[in-house]
Amino acid sequence: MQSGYILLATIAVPLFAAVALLFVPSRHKDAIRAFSVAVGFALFGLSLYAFFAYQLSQVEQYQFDMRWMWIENVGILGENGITLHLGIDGIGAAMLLLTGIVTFAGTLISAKIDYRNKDYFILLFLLVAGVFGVFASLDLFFWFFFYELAVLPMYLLIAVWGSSSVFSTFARTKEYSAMKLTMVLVGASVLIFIGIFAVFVEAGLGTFDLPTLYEVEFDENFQKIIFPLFMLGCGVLAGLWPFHTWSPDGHVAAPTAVSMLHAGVLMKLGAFGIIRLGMQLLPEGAEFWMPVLIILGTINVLYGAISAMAQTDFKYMVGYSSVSHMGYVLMGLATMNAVGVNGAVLQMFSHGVMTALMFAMVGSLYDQAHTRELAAFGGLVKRMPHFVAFFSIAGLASLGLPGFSGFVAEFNIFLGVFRTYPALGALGILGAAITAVYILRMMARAFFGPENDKWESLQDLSRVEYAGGAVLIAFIILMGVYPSPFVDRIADSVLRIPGIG
Amino acid sequence: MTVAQVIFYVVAALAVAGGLGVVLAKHAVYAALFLIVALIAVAGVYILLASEFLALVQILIYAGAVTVLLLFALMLTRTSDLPEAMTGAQWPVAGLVAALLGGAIIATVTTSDWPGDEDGMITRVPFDDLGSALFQQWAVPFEIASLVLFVALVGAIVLAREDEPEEEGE
Amino acid sequence: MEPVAQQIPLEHFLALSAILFSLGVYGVLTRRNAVLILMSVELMLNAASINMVAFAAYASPEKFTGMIFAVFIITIAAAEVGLALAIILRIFRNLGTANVDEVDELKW
Amino acid sequence: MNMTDAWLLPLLPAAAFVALTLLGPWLPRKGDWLAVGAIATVFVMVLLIAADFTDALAAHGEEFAGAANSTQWLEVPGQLELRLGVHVDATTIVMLTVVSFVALMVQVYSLGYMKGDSRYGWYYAVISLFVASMLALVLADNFLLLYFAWELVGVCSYLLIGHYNHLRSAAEAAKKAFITTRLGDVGLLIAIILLWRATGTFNIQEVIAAAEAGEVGREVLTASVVLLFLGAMGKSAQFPFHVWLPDAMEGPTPVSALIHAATMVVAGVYLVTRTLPLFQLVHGGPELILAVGLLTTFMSATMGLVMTDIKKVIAYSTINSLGLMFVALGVGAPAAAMLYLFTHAFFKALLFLGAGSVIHATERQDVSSLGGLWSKMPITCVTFAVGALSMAGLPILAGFWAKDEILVALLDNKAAFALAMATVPLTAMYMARVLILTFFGDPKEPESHEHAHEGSPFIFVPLVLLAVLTVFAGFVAFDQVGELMGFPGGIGEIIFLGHPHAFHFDWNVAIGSSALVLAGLAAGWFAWAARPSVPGVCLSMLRPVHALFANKYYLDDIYQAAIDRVVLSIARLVAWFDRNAVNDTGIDGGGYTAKFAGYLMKFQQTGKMPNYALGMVIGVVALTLVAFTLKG
Amino acid sequence: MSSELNLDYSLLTPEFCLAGLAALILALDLFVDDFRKSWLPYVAAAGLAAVLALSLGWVNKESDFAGLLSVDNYTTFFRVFFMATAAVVALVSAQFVQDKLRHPGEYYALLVLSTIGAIYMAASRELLTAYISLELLSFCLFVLVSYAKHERRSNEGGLKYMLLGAFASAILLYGISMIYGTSGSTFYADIAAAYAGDTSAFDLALLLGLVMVLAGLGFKVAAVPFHMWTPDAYEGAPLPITAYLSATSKVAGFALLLRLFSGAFMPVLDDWQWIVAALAAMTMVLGNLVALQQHNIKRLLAYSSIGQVGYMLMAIAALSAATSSALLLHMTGYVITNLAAFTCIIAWYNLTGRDEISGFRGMAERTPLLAAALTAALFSLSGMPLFAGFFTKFMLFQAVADEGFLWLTVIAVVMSFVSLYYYLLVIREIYVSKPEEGEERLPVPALISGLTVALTIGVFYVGIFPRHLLDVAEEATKLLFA
Repeated sequence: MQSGYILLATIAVPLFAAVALLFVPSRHKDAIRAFSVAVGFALFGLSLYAFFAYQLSQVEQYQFDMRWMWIENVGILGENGITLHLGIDGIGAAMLLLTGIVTFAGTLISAKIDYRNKDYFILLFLLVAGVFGVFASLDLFFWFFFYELAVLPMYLLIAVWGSSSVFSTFARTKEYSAMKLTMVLVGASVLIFIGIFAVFVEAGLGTFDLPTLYEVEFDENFQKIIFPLFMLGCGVLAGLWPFHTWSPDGHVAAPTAVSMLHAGVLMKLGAFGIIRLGMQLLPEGAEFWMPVLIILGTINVLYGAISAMAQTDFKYMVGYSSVSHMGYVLMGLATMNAVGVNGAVLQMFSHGVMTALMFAMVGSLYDQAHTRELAAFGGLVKRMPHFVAFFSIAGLASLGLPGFSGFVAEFNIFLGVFRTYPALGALGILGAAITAVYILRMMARAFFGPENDKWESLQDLSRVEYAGGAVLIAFIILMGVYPSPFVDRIADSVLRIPGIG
Repeated sequence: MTVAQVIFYVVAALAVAGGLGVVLAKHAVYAALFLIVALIAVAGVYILLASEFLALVQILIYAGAVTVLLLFALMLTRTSDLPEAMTGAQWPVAGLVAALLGGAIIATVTTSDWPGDEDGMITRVPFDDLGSALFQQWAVPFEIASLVLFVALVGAIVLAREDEPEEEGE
Repeated sequence: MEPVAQQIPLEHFLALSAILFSLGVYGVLTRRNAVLILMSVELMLNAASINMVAFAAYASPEKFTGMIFAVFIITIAAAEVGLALAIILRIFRNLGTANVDEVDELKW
Repeated sequence: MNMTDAWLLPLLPAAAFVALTLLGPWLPRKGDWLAVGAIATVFVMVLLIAADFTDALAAHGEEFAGAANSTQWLEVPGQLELRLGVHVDATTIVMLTVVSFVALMVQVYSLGYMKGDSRYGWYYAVISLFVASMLALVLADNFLLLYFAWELVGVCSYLLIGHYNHLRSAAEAAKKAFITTRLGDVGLLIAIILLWRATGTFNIQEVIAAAEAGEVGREVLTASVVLLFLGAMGKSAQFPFHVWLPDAMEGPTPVSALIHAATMVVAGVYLVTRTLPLFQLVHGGPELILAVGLLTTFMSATMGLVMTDIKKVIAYSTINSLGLMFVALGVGAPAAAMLYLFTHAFFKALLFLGAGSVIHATERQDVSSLGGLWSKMPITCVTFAVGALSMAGLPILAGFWAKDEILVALLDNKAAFALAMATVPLTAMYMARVLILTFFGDPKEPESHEHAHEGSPFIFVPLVLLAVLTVFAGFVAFDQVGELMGFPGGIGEIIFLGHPHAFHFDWNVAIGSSALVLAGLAAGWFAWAARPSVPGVCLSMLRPVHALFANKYYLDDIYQAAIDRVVLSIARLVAWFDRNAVNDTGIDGGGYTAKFAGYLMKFQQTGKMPNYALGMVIGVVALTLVAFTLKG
Repeated sequence: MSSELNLDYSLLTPEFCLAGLAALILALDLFVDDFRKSWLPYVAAAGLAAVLALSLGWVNKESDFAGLLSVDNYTTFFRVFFMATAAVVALVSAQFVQDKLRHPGEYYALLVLSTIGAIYMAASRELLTAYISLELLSFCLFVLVSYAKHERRSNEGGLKYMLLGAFASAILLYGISMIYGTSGSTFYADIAAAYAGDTSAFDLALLLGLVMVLAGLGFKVAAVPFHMWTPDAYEGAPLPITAYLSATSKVAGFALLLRLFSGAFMPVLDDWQWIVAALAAMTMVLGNLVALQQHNIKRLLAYSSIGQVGYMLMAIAALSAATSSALLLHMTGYVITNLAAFTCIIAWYNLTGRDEISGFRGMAERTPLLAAALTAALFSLSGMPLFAGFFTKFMLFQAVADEGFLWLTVIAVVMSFVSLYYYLLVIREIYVSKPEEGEERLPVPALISGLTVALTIGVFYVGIFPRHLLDVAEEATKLLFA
């Protein structure tokens, strides 16, 4: 049995880093940078350790299991109180690793931030703490606590450090996007909040402890009523259509590292929530509602891909591709079979790394060119070969090319979907083809072809960007070529979800 | 009809008339005078209810001091000369809700079966009982009331006082 | 004095108070002069006092809590008038009116 | 070298790719030797494996199905096991030989051709990756690895077509190639998954066995086969997916030789060959292949006739050949298809490399600006002529034997036979045309003609080797040749997929087709060499037809319009809908509603104190009345 | 009769001391001129702190004065609560009063005296005492709201507050008279005993009384539709008094409501529960929605506090031991947060003279500490984790849902979400919008900085380690349902 302090550390380290930064005078920008990158690296190390120390085929479903009594024996809660119960299963382990990777890459990329970088990193670490907390929590209260904590700093991160987009017929200011993102996500969490209350009251055990609640067999009608709350509430964070519009706008407006973390990790919180709260807690409700989810997921895939095709802005294209790819996750989850759900979790990981890479690259370009208009570029490969290489890898991974992580994930999802809904599976595969269309259009237009003299001053990736991107690519390829470490952990846990056949 | 009944209905009529005067009079000063009528009538009601002490207080403090204060205020604010400005535009609604409220209360109080109504023997409360209760059992409210009066005093002074010009400069 | 219980039912006192109370409410709602509103409030307070005393007399005469209550109501009412007049005077000095309809800068 | 060690084959070039990618800039000569060395080793290993296979074939006889070796890649316990594995049988051996040999030739050729290219190292890296993927593709014992490799060769093709990435046209062509083939791949992937769903396995042999045992439902099988064929059509540039292949000529010419002539484009043929039993189980399956093949053959021949770009002519001839292979498959003659594939690889690579030599020398590739090069570049001229005549189907050259084998197989189907025969003179004619316009007659641009010269040995040695093979490769169809060369089972048996004595030679067909070839060549000579005014006259007579051919049957325009007008319009419509309906109306609308409710509600706060009091009283009255009502 | 009564005046020591403190302040103001402007707030705060310490002597003791009021853990809780609040308000008032107001002596004296009223509202177990304490608090607030007597807005706010307050207290009195008439007593325990049996004989009168009492107290706590004075009084009042209104006045109202309804009206729960629930729902919805339309920070916080009242009223509607301790917890968290917010707002107002929301532009550049603290407070008010608001709301909603009021909780959660929007608008001004004039740092007095930090730590403390406060709240409410 491994020590739960590892998990606690993943939450506590960023929190303490945030507190520690409070006491650093904001003029020591380089020190703040160095410290933050070090913290990012430490988190990466911790998550790597947790991932590999996770033991396969154990009897316990949750490892690193540990509890700290937070509030005990209070009237409202009875003698159970609220416990900070941490633990991960294979899904959690994969997500933890994802968070570690993207956080590290994100802090590296963030080293470019110069404007009030102390405040920036404080907020960033709060966000990261929240994300780690969600993935590691086995208590409904803390799950929700960290869930909200992860959303909270977004407003400021986007509104202060973000960027606005102006198009010919309309504009999306960063304030607008930040507000929309925050409001939609918090609005969705309202549903989760209500669902948590309902579950707590219905169970009548006076506890929020998830493994305990998993033992409860809720009334079927109750499950059918409550499951949609979790499905929608968490689904919105996963970019569920038609509540997805916060995602492209928000991700576009956000500063680079925040887009990376948000699209890369936070959207996964939603999908993770559907598993943890929806499928594990209310299996019958899940079974009842999954046909709806899979249809919505399919719409997500196609709608996101088609919308991405029409975008004229680099980052919007990436943003809509996130919507599309998260659709695969939803589809996979909705299959309710081991292969599909396994694929969904793989896709969560894969999309996380891949989209983080894409946003990192777009950010790098935008920082120099101050525009993200696709039509404005051309022949970038000459000035920025590494940039193009990295971006292309992300692009090819996202269109499901074998050898990259996206293929492994999507392939599993397709297998799962075909088992249950072949027609939707075919549409999903069509979505992958559409992805190819817009990715390749973008590459042909912006990266290749004659060079545009306007961009003579562009520099290739800086060293930190190179390092951050390389870490991400390493995992994209690792998972694409040798997926077993991931699949073994994930499948082991997926098979334990009730109702998964 | 007994004497008490006659007195009651006369007093009640006076009180209602005074009340009507307060809310309907065209001149503020008349309203104040009507208020005095009403207050004295209420004092009469208190006597009927065997509370001479209260009646006394009512006449001394209320009908005397308070109304004089109100009259002073009216004079100081010099607004009694515009009859058309006396009644606000919302009087129809106000009349309706007031009537509804009054009707509801009357309906309630007349249909309720009040506990202790049957054996209700009105006994005069001796002054000394009242006094000792006031200073023993009800000492706390009494003391708080003194603070209330103190606050009112301080507040009135602070607010009403014209400040010396040199303080403005600070 | 004769006990009036047999002669006048409690309900009559209560009805009187109800009428005074609603008159007071009407006054508060319709009067535009702050001082007159205050007078209407006095009517309402008197109505409450009548209730108190009547209940005390009829229901639980040995405790006479209602009468004590009425004493306090009168006290408070007096203090209230004093304080309110100070405020009204202040507003009259600053704004030149005691008409509550004209004091409506703060809204929405 | 054992057959079961075949999994090593793709790993060598793959390792070369990794080494070149990561260390390329620091290696001497940018690591080209690594790539060439790897492929040379692979070629040797392939020969060893072929020897091992022929031994086994001889030992086991006809029922020998090959050897397999696989390893687990991914497992969801009890639900799914994905294995990657190799399988060696006769088809594989043919393909391996072709791929490794042509790749070796092309890599050697590239040493000369690509010299001085700004992305020389990257070129070799991608070529290596391509070879690795292609080897994996042909070795795959299961659909998963096949698809894996299938996509990877597509990417390599994409990267190599777009090699001259400063050219807008190259970038567009690369994109077009990838997307077009990808559309077919959608079908392939769906087909694979459908078959998996029905049989529970990805292993090709097992799937076929299960299908033959009737485990797969009729509808599913039909759908799978059609979708599978879509994939093959995309990769093998069959009508209507063929449009990408001519454009793919934007890539460096060696790439065209390797990928777009000899290896990748025949992957579709290879796939259909491997899964032919499935097609035969489906009513109308073979006919579908036949129809597509014939159509493609005929259309590409007509288009090849009017193209002016030397590489494009060869590209259309490739499509032509690919169509012919499908025709063979469609009539159930995989052996004939394989023979054609085998020989085609040599002469088509030869043609491209020859064209490359010309382009390298003159920096021109439009036949209308070339001419009279035979004197400057005799080796190229001769080898190119050998290739062209082989393509045309002149007797004793490799192409002749293969084409005749197919025509013989067609004998039972008169209409198909007639159509196939009709394309024979057309093919001969445009091959004559390109040969004549390039090498004979007067130079049209004397300046570039002046500078033209034979290339380095790296360039002409492969040409010669391929030309020799083009002359002799057809003879492997005869068992005696194989035995002579020391293969106990005979090369023919391998080529004919382990079926001995499968070669059918029909004198009537041979003479007939040869006559047609000669007629075509003569017509070509007449039109472009003897009477150069003839084409112009024909042109003026057949202007609409010429326009139709020259504009590639307007397919590109139709596709372009479909993408620009329809797809992009839909995309813009969806984006507009997303912004205005979903976001601005739906999501923001929620916010505005709340705000508007607040706006309405704030007016209760009138600022007038009597209104406030009224509100309070109304509250009291309302609550009282409701309470009374509830109480009864 | 009198011999049976417990007339232990020592129970009232803290309040006597407070009265003495008020007198001392007035005396200092009058006689010691040097002290006048600068030292009074510190004297007041120190005195309050001292009395607060003194009142801790009654922890875990239970005693009553003639049945009128109890000195028990509930009372002690609110003693500490109100005195601490008053002390903080006194401290944040220091500079404001010096700059903008006259008569500081009376100001602080009234502040201290109002505390007595608030405490006795919580302590009383009898309607007359409760009523008169309420009036004491109200009178002090009437004066304090009008304290900026040369400012039109202050006058207006004071006038409206005063007149409506008198009106509401008349309604309350009428309601009390009904309660008295039906139960024959003004003591909570006797009322409960009287209502424990059959009430059908006087049901309507009882209902009328309940509605009117709710109206009167609803006015005090600003429940819709009795809330209308709130925005105007908040906006008109001097800033520290706005803070005080949102804290003590409101909490005292709830302290009274809680003791009254749990002590006296529990037997007729069914009669009033839905009324309170309806009020709570209306209050939450109206407060939060109208807040969306505000431009002035005081007015915004007024509407937001109306919204908060809605949440708190839920606890009364779903009255139980669990909800009442959750209510105490929530009120504590709310007041700490609100004081933190107002401290920053007051300091900013002192520095720049701006109280429009748009006036907070560039706060992050010019006073980073205040900006961060204000942001934390606003996030806390909207119920975001790490801050007090999240946990206290969670517990409150949880307890209410557990009592079967899930629908009410749903409204509350939704409205709490709506509230985030307007808080974010403020945060946007603070952090995102560029300052209009000057970017240089503004000097924040050390006292204010310290206070801000302390209150912000409090906000985090309640949010992260709520255990102790929860225990205290539970101890304080235990006896209500004994």
